[in-house]
Amino acid sequence: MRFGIAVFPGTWSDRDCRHAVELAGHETVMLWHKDRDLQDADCVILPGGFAYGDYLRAGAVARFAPLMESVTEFANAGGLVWGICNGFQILCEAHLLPGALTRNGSLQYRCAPTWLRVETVDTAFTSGCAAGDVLEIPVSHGEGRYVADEATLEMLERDQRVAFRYVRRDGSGVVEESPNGSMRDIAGIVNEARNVLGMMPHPERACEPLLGSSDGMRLFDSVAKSISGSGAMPVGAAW
Amino acid sequence: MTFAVEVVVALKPVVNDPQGLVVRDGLHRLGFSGVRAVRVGKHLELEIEGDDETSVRALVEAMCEQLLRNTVIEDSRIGSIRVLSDTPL
Amino acid sequence: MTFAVEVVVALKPVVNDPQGLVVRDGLHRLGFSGVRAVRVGKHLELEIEGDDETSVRALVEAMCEQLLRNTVIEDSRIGSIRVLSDTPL
Amino acid sequence: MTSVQLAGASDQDLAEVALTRAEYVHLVESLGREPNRLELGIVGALWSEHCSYKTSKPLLGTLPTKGPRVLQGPGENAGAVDIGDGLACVFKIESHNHPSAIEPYQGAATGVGGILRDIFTMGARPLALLDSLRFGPLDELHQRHLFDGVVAGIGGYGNCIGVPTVGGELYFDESYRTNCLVNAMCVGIVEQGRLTRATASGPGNLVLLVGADTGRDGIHGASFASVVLDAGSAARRPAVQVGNPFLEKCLMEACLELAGDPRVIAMQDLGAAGLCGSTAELAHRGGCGIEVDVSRASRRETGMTPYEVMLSESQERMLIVAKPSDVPSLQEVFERWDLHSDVVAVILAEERFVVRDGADHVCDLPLDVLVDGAPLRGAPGSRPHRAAPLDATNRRRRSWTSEEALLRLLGSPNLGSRAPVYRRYDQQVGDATVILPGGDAALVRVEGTSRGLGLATDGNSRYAALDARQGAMIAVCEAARNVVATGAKPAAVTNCLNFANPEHAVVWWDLHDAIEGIGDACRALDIPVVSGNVSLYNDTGGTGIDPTVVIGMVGVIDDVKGRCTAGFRDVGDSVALIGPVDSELGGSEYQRIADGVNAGPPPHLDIDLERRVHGFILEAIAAGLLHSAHDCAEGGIAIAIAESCLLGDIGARVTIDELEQGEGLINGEAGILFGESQSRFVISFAREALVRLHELAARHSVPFRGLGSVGGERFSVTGCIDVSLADVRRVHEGALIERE
Ligand SMILES: Nc1ncnc2c1ncn2[C@@H]1O[C@H](COP(=O)(O)OP(=O)(O)O)[C@@H](O)[C@H]1O
Ligand SMILES: [Mg+2]
Repeated sequence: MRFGIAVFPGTWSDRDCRHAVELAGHETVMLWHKDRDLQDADCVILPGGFAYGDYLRAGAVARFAPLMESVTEFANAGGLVWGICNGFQILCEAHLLPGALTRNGSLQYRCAPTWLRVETVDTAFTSGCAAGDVLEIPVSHGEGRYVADEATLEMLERDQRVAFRYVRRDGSGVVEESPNGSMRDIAGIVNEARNVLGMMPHPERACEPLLGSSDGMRLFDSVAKSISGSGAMPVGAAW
Repeated sequence: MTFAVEVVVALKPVVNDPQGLVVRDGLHRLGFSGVRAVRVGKHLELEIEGDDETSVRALVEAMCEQLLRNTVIEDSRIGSIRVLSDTPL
Repeated sequence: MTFAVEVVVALKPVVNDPQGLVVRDGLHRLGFSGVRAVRVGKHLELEIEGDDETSVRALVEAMCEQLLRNTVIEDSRIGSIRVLSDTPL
Repeated sequence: MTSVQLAGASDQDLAEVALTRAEYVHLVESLGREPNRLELGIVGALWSEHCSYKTSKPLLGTLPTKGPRVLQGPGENAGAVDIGDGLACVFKIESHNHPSAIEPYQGAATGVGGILRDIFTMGARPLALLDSLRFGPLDELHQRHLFDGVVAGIGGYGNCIGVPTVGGELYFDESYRTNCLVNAMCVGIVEQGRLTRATASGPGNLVLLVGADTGRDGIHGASFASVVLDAGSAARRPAVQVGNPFLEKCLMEACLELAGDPRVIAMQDLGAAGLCGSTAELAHRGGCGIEVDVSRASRRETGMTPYEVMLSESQERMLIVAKPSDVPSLQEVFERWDLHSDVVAVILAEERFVVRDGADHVCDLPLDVLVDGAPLRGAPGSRPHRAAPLDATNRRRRSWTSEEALLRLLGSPNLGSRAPVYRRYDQQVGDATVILPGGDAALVRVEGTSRGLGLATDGNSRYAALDARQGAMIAVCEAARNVVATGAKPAAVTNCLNFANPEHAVVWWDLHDAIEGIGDACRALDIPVVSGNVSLYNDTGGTGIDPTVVIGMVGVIDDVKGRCTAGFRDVGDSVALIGPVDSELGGSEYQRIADGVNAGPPPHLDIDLERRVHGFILEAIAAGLLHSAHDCAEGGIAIAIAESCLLGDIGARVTIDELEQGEGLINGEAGILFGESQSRFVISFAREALVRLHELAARHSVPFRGLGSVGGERFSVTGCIDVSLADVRRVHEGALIERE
C-alpha cells in the first residue's frame, strides 16, 4: 500500500504524515509540487502547512501547481485524496470540495486538542470507525472557519457528506467552544463521490499514545483497509 | 506601456466578517460611536505592461477570476487604471 | 445621515511586502507575464453617522491615525464618500 | 579610492553612526588615515555594542564554556552539544527588544526568523522554539497592544515556517513599561558530521548571497539596537523590517539539503549589520579577507547606495562560500526552491575588507580593525554603594486570608495560565512534542532515537533587581529545576543578558555581577554556557529595565518513556516537599501584590543543596518512583500544589503543621505558603514508594517532608485554604484574558 504525500513550498506536515503512515506500516512517496507523476500512489495526502505562505488566501496559489493537475485527474477518476488542514484549504480553492475556509472567528491562530464526532462511516477514510465515535485529534490553524451557502450546507447534510463535526469530549455540541467558528461545527467533509476528504484537524499528530492520542491512526487504518479490500490499483494504474 | 491598476476584493455581503466586527468594536471603544458597520477587504495595486486600458482591464478581470478572488466567498472590482509610463520599467 | 466611506490602507512604499511578491509570482506562473509588481493592502468600507462629508472625512482621518492603519509601516487614504441614507439605519 | 575623504568627521557624522569622538580618533590612528563616509558607516555598525560586544566581551570571557559534551561554544552562530547517537543539539537565544518596541508584530516575528537562521546556518534542523517576554502592567492599553502584537508575531512566523513553539516565559512589571523584552530561543538537531561552520577559507573562493532581494530595511539596525530609544526613534521607523516566513522556510529547506555537503565551505546568515556584518565575520573567523561587489546584489528598490546595500538588514538572506567550480551546481539546488542567488563576493588572502561598486573601489579596511578594533569599554565608574536591602517584614499592606491570597496570586498576570499565549503557537508540528507547554519544561523527542530534550527558559528579574548576582544564579538553578522535573539532565545553557544603559555605573556593575552569578551557578552545577546574546540600552527616557538574565536550558533524557510530568495523577498518592522550608518573602509575587513592593534580600540559595536536590529528583524519576514532580517557583508551595492539581485535574489535601515547626519563620503562614525559597519540588508518588524515597532523600541528604495526599475535587490546606478546583481553574484561566 502506498501513500503519496504532496510537498509544496511552505508545506510542513509532510514529514509528520510520512511518520504516521510508516508507523501504520505502509509505504510513502513524497510528491514534489513541480512534478506531475503520482508514482502509483494509492492515496494522495495534501498535508498541512502554509503553501506559498498562504499569502492572499490559504491554498490559493498552491492550487495551480503542476502536481495539482494530476491530483485533480486522480480524484476525478476515483482515487483517494486526503486534504489535511492546508490540504483541505487547497481542495476547496481547487473546487474539489465545496465551500471555503476563512479566518478563525477569534481572528487568532488556534493550536489545541479537539474532539471530532464521526458523522459518516461511508467513506474510505472513516470506514474503520462507528458513527458517533468521538476522536481526539488536535487542530492547528488560523483559517479553519468553514463557510458555505445554505443550499450547499443542506446538500452536505442530506448526502451525509459531513465527515467530522467539532464536539465536546463527551460528544455533545461545542457551541461557543468551537475552535474556529465553522458553520454547523463542520471539521471535515467529503466530495460527492466520497473519495476526496478535507479536514482541518491533524490526524497525523494523533497516532501515538506518547503524543497524547492515537485516534488519528484509525483513519490511516481505514484507508489502508479499504484500499487493500478494493485492490484499488486500477485507479493508480492509469498513471 | 505600464499601467497601475487598483483591485478591490471583498467578502460577499452574505459572508460574515469577524475582522470587520472587531474593527467596529475597536472604533466604538475609541469613542467613534457613529460607526454602524465595517467590512474589511483586500486592496491590490498591480503594475502591468499592456497596450491600452481595455486590454489591461480584460487581463486583470481574468486574474480576478483565476486567482485574486475566491469566487465562492469574494467579489472583486477593478478601481482606477492609470498609465505609469510609456516605456517598460 | 449615514455615509459609506472607503479607506485604503497600504504598506509604505519602502516596506517589504511578501504577499505582493507571492501574488506576482503566482500570476506569472498563470501566464500573466506582464505583471511587474503587486502590492497588497487592506480595503475598509465604513458605514458612519454624520452631518456632512467634511465632518465625516475628519472623523475617518482620526480613525486612521488611531486604529485603522499601523502608523509605523502603513499609509492610509480615504477613497469615495457616499451618502447611504438621510435617516439613521 | 574614488570616494570622498572626510576632513575630520563632524559630531553630526559621528552621531549618525553612533561612534564617540574617542572611538573615531582610535579608528583614525589604527587606520593611519581618515576613513571615507562609507567606511565610517561600516565601522559604526560593526563597532556598535550589538555587533562588537565592546562592553560585555571582557565580562563574558569569565563564563565556563567547556565540557565533555560541548562541540561548539560561543563564537559561532550558535552553540552545539553532543547528545549521543552521533547527534548534536544546536541552540541559542537572542533578543529583539528594540524592534519589538517600535512594531511589536514584525519585531517579534523577525526576531524568530533571526534565531531560526542562526540554527539552520549550522546545518541543524530547527526542532523547537521558546520565547521569553517582558511587558509593563497588562491593564494598561499600550502594554496589551504590545503583548498581543508580540505573541501574534512569534506565532505568525513560527507557525508559518513549521517549527513548534514549545515553551517560554512571560512576566509583567513596571520596569518594562517603556522597554518590552522579546527574547527567542531556537533548538535544532544535526548529525555531528554535518555540523556546518561560518568560517570562510580559500582565497579565490566565491560567496553566494541567497534569498530575499536587498531593500532599505533596518538600515542602522545594529547601531539602532545599541542606542537608547528616544523621541527620534520614531523618525528611524522606516527601519522596521517585515518578515517573510514563507521565504525563510524555502531557504531553510535548501540550506538543510546542503548541510554537510562538501561543496559548502561555509554558511553564514545575515543578521545585525547585514551584508557588512556577515561578510566581515565570515572572513575574520577564517583568517582571510573578502571583497564584496555591491553592484551584484539583487535589489528590491532602485537607487540604493553602496552604504545602504552593505548595511541593509533585509531578512531571509544567507551567504554560502564555495569553490567557483561548485557554484553552478549549488545554484541549481536553490533554484529548485525558487530561491534567487547572486555571487557577491570573493575570498581574499590578506585580511582586508574591500567593497566595490562595480569597478569603483569604495571601501578598503583592515579586517582586524573592523571586527576586533573597537575599543573595549570598562567600568564607567567604581562600584556604587548599594543600600542594605530593605527589610521586607512588617510592611504588610493588605491582610488577606491565605485563601484570598491564593486566588489573587493565581489570577494575577504573572501566575495565571499561559494557555491564552501558547494556544496561539503551534506546539506540535514535527510530531516530537512529548510534554506540551503548561507544566515545567517542554520535552521534545529526538527523531530516530529514544532520547528527548528538556527545554526551558527562565529569568526572574525581581530577584536580580534586589541582587544581580544572586538573581542570575537563581535563574540558572530555576531553568535547571524545570528541566530536571521532566527527568532530563541539564546539559548546557544559552543566555540572554537584557540590561539598561551600561554607561551608568549601577547598570554596568549589575551586568558584571550577573555574569559572575551565571558563571558560578553553571560551574557549581557543571553546566557549560555554549551561546548567548547581550541586549543593552533597554533604557528609554532614562527609565531602565531591571537587570534581566534569561537562561535557556537544554537537558537530555535517554528514554522519553521514563519522563515525569508536573500534574498529580492518582487518587491516594502521597504529596511531599523536597528541599528547605523557610518563610522568606523578599522578591516574591506575594510581596508584589500584597505589599506593592520589591524589597528585602532575594530568596536564599544554597547551590550545593540545589545540586543534591537535582540528583535526588533525577534518580527518583529514573527509578520510576514518582507520579509527578513540579518545582516551586513564583508563588511558593501553595501555588505549586495548586498547579499540580490543575494540570492533573484532581484535588489535593495537605497540611503545613510540620513545616510550621521550623525555626525563625518570621512571615508565618503566608511566608510558608507563598514564600519563594529555592531548591524545592512538590512531588507525588504511590504510598508504596515512600520508604525507598526516604532512603534516597537521606542518601542525597535533601530535606523530605510529607504534605498530604492527592484526591477529590478541592484543594485544601488544613486550617487555611479550602477551595474547589473549578474556582481555582476559573481564576487561573482568566488571568490573561482582556476584561471589557
Ligand atoms: N551572554 C553570552 N554568553 C555567551 N556567549 C554569548 C553571549 N552573548 C553573545 N554570545 C556569543 O557571541 C557570539 C555573537 O553573538 P550574536 O552577535 O548574538 O550572534 P549573531 O551575530 O548570530 O546574532 C555568538 O556566538 C553568541 O553565542
Ligand atoms: Mg547569526
